[in-house]
Amino acid sequence: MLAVNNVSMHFGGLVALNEVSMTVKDGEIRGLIGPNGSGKTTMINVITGFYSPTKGTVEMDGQVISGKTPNAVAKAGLCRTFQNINLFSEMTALENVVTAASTHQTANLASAVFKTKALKDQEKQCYDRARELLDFVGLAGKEEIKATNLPYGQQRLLEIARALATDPKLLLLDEPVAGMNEQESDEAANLVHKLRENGKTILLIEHHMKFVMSLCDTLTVLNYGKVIAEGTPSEIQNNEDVISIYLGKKRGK
Amino acid sequence: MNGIKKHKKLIALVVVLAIMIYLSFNSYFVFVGINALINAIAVMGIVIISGYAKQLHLGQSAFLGIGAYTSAILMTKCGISFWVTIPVAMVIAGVFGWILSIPTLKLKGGSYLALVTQTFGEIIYVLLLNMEWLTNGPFGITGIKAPSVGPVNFVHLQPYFFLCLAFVCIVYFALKRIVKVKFGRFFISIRESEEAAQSIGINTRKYKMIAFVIATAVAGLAGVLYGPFIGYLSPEQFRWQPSLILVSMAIVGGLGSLEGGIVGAVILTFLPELLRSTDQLRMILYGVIVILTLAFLPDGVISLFGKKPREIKAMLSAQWGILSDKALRRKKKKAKALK
Amino acid sequence: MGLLSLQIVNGITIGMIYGLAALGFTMVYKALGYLNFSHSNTITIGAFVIYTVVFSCNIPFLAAMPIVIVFMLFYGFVLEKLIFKRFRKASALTFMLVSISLSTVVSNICQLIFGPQPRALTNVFPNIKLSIAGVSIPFNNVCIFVIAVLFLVILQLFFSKTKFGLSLRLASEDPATASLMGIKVLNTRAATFAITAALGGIAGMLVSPLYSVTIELGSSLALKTFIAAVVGGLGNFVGAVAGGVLVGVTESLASTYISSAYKDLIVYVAGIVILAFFPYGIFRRVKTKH
Amino acid sequence: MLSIEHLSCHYGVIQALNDVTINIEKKGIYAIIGANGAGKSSLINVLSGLVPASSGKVVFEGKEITDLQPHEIIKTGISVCPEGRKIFKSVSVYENLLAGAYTLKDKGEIQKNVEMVYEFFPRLSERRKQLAGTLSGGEQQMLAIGRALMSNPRLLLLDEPSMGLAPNLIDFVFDTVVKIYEETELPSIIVEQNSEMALSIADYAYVLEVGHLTMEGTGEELLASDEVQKKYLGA
Amino acid sequence: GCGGSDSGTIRIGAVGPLTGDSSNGGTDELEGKQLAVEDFNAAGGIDGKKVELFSEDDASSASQSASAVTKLINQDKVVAIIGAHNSACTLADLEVINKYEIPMITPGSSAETVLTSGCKWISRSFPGDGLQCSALINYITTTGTPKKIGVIYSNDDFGQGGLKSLTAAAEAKGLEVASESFANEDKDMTTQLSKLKSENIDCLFIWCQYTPGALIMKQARALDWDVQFYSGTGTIHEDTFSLSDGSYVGCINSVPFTSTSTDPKVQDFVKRYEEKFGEAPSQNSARAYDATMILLNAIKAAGTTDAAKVQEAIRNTKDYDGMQGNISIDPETGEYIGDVMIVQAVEGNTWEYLDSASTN
Ligand SMILES: Nc1ncnc2c1ncn2[C@@H]1O[C@H](COP(=O)(O)OP(=O)(O)OP(=O)(O)O)[C@@H](O)[C@H]1O
Ligand SMILES: Nc1ncnc2c1ncn2[C@@H]1O[C@H](COP(=O)(O)OP(=O)(O)OP(=O)(O)O)[C@@H](O)[C@H]1O
Ligand SMILES: [Mg+2]
Ligand SMILES: [Mg+2]
Repeated sequence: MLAVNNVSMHFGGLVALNEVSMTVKDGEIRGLIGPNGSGKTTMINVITGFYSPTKGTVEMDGQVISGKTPNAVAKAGLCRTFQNINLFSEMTALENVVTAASTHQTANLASAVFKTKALKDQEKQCYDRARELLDFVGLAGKEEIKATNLPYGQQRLLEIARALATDPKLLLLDEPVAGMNEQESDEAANLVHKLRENGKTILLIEHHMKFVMSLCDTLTVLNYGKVIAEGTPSEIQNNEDVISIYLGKKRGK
Repeated sequence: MNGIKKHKKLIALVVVLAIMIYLSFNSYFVFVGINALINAIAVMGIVIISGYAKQLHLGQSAFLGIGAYTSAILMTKCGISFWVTIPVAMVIAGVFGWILSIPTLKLKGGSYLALVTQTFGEIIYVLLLNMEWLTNGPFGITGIKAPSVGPVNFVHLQPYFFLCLAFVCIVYFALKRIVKVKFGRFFISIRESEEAAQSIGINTRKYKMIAFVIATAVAGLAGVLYGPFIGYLSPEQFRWQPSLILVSMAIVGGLGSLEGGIVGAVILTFLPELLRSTDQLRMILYGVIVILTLAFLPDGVISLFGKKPREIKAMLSAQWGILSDKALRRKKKKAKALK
Repeated sequence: MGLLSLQIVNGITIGMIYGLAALGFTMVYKALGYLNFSHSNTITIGAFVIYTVVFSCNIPFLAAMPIVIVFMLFYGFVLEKLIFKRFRKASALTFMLVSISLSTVVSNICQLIFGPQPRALTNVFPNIKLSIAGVSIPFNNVCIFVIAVLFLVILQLFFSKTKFGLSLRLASEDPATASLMGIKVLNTRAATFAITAALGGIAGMLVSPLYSVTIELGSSLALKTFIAAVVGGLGNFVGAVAGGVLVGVTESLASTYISSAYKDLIVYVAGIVILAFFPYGIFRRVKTKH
Repeated sequence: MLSIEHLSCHYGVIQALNDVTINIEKKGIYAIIGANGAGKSSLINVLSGLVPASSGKVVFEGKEITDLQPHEIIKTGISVCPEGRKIFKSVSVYENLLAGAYTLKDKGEIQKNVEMVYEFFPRLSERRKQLAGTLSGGEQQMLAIGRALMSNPRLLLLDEPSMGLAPNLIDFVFDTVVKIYEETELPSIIVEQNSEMALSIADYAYVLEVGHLTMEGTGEELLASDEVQKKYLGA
Repeated sequence: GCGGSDSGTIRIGAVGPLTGDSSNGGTDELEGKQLAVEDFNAAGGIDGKKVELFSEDDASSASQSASAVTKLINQDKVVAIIGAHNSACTLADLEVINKYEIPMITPGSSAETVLTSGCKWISRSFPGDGLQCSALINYITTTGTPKKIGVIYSNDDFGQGGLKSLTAAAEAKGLEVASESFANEDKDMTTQLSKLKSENIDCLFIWCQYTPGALIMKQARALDWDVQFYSGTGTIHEDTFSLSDGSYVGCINSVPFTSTSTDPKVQDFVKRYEEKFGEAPSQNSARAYDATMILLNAIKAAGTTDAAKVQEAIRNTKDYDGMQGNISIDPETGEYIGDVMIVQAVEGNTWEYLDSASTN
């Protein structure tokens, strides 16, 4: 589904990604881990069009998407969440999701001014879909609360719901359980499982090892912008390099 | 039904105001009233661009100028009907708005936008001033006449007032419908977080442009109405000072809603006229009142609407607490007492 | 002596005045992250106050300067304590509008106090002319040049090297966290307004002998000053002065070779085009958010 | 050393802290755990002066600090690493550290502290000239902790220092806190979501639930408690 | 035009800039109007009725001016209006007075278009650009043999009006014209002056208000350029001497009034004006004084406050002996018929009479 080919990303003299290649298969949950500053977020930024890579290409279902604008990439079926929560904070939870859902509307200004039937129908669909998604991520009943006023963990869930509303094929999650407690992160793990069952492909970054190891099919490990290991969670957990630079002794086996 | 219910207050207000003015038969008040309505149209444009999409716009009166001049030139030089000039002027103002939007797309800070929009307004001013063959330069265009339809002659102030009122309503309801559906949501999403908006597939550039075009086309309409109202156009009338006044109207009324824009336009158009008797103090008082309004009603005068006196009192005193740094002073006092 | 080089020198001379005025403007932005449109008042007030001090108290110009600077420091301080402080949590837009309204109030108060007539402040600078490349430049302009560059260096060092300068930058970015570091945010704000008012006042004092003392002295410089500061990159002192010179030279050349009626238009268009390509001004590093 | 008596705080009508009393006598590492929205950060914010207490009082080293402003509190020796890092993005790493030492006068001392931070976090030393806003999440967290150490504090408040850190770094940060305590006897109060880690290094810990203090005990005691196991360790 | 005399007074309106950019001109005018009303009332008013002056500020803005005039007519019920100062403001007012059919007389708007725009209710009480410019051009061609004149003008209604009239008059005499403009915000006109200097002109016309005019003179002399200055009413002001740092001396102006005139009638006016307002009357004050007097005499002559009659009486003004000399109004166009002097600024902040032209 997604292919990253020899991508490099330079910031001035700093090489944040160095000739990285990886592929994500249809329907898998892929984990991207690595020490702080190893280039994981940069990778998501490159894939979703927020940065255009210094070198290399990103392909989605055989089509090159690197170099396109973020909104064009989103239209191609990729949607992301942000490491530092990035909601439309003055909107209610429902409005956040409706906004994302209405990116599929075909309405133009004239149909808005004359309130056409087609538009009314589309509007209704968007609202229904949004409610459904809020329910799905477990935010039923919070529709009318302003996004900023939601607790931290729920804000993360809302971001996922908003991303889902664009109907992405590939969902990219940047540290979805940061700031959540154990119980909440278990719930989030369940959610991700359900998503996969609904046919979504997922690429996620997370430092929470219990979450990552229990959830991912494959892990890719970045260090200093290079892929240093790839494999199943158990392979990675036993990889000496990964233990020494990332996991630490306590967590390695 | 629901729509009418929601706007019940506003409709009632407008009707009452209109009847009052009509009954008063004081041409001077009607004159100022027309001015307020024309401003209200232009200010609603600012609400769209600055309130919804958070793109600062300090050049709105230039677009009023474009609309007014387009219509006046077409009427006086080509003999085209007033009604036909309305869409033409709106399109031309919109095209200029689109041009203005291009350099603003990349700008991040409001300060940079302030410069570009204000300067753009000055560019229009210099053009109006110097393209004498078209605009008659600093002497301007005289003799712009309002049309008459059947027995109604819009040259008279009262009928013209109702014509403008009708246009305010049309613009209000059209814009209201636009902001209620995806356009409004997308504009707000740009305001809240451009990155997040892009991440869900919103073409933020396109929607910023749309916001600019709507705002400026609406200003063009206001300009068309302004021409026959004053009857004389000169470039000075469309410089940055009136633009700033239009922005003040939007903020004083309440930048977050179209209703706020209308309220602000009415208040700030009447205010300097009501202050006429204070002579030299007029502009000082005007400025002080604007500052005080901003201080006590950060969300605009519209935030008073629909509230009970008790709630208003609570709101104002809470705001006074913030303004006077009550908490801070209390803390300081206590700290001192301890020492 | 060709017309071209003559006009370039003329442009630079005007440009330094824009640059000097732009320094204060850009400093408020750097220290607060806001634009203060009432900054142009300080130029007018500086001019009127020195005029008053020189003529009604019969004090020589140079001796009057420190008095005026103290006055301007006080003016900026009071304005902050009285008004701007209350809007420190307001949105940038509201703050801007407050400063615009304040500017109306202050300039009308000035008119009430000083009256609408222009005044002449003559014979304060020695009537020497310096000849550069065959163009003679009045001593007054040379002073402006020197002082603008001097302030530029001082401000640059002040902000990048001193602890107080750092605290201003921190307080502008995040007042709450700055206070956690031990920075007295309210004091830094008051200091910022005081210093920028003094800068504006100094600009006013220096240009008033060159021009005349009028109510609209500051506001007539405002837009070009604004363009200078923005094109140079808001918050950048070198940029402000360089931007000023750029505006001055463009204006001068456009007036000579294209049309004096369209010179402002050309400056404006150039300003917008530059911003379209350098969204943060020519002299500013592009900041990327993480 | 630090005593918090009947402390409450409100945001408008929301009560975030309700009659919290904590008494810390001897130096050590203290942990505060609790679910999202339990009021942990609010407690830190009241201690650091950012949020006013609505009732109760806080006494640090015999001096009441309840109504002091943030810039006065840091002078009493309490230093904070705030939630969400709150580093200054538009200035360099080095200048962020200088900001942390704002209350110090002696240049040599400041330099010594900078070196100490660089020693704890060599990564920051590599990036000293970089704008802090372009650091990775983890690097920013290191900077925030480093900055809090710069003012020679006598009490360190850490609000979720492990958020967004790589696993080995989490170990490292907690080890560092312990090390700092062992080397400099700098006591700290850690607020954490990662309850297991926090409890494992804490000498003594408190549990907050919707603004109330519901449990307290030594780290081991709480780790062993069924309730804590169920609620906070996801067992 | 109805009412106006019910309450036992005759109400007249005044509009002009009291705040904003041209407020110094507007304030002078208002003082002139006030003194005229005072004098007129002291002399008995109209059939025992006193005259009352209602003044409104237009802040030099055309739309505010229209609004002010609408108020004067509808609220204050004035019989006639004196104003406005800026040509653009007067042009906007014309639309209003045309609608309500109220006479207006302007003491300050010099542009030709003010009278040619087709409004029948406006008259002018001082020499407009056309008269001033032809007088000046006549003067330079009779006293010398210039080939090319230079013009520096403010890019607004006032300056461009002057440029048009100057160019017309100069071309009629076969002179070449080189012109440069400046914006009203400009403070440094060295660039434009340098360019004009390089064009080998024989004399320089400065067509703008006195504040920028004085700067231009000062800056031209700073370029070591000793060209002869010419100017119109705009730069005639006592302050021009000090503002230009003495560079004004030698400049030749066209003007209808100077406060240094030896005419005893003018001297008396100057004295009383100084007593009342603490400064000598500028030509703006004198023009406004004359305009007010012409209007009040017209109302008296008409014997009624009926607008049409008053307007007719204004237009039929003949040989009114005012501060600007002997004034009549052209019944057809409403244009000032009278004298314009050519004077030269000399040391001692005063002017020397050189010549005069007249349309009488
Ligand atoms: N816009 C930028 N300009 C300069 N350097 C940058 C920029 N963005 C990222 N970097 C640098 O690139 C490196 C990789 O950053 P990135 O955010 O991808 O790390 P990460 O793997 O997501 O780390 P973390 O787990 O801490 O979030 C870091 O060293 C960071 O400082
Ligand atoms: N500025 C604020 N305005 C209004 N309510 C607030 C504010 N800050 C916090 N709250 C509310 O106060 C309560 C306690 O918040 P606090 O941030 O102290 O929780 P916390 O324990 O730190 O949670 P987390 O683990 O998510 O950081 C929550 O209900 C929160 O919604
Ligand atoms: Mg990251
Ligand atoms: Mg917290």
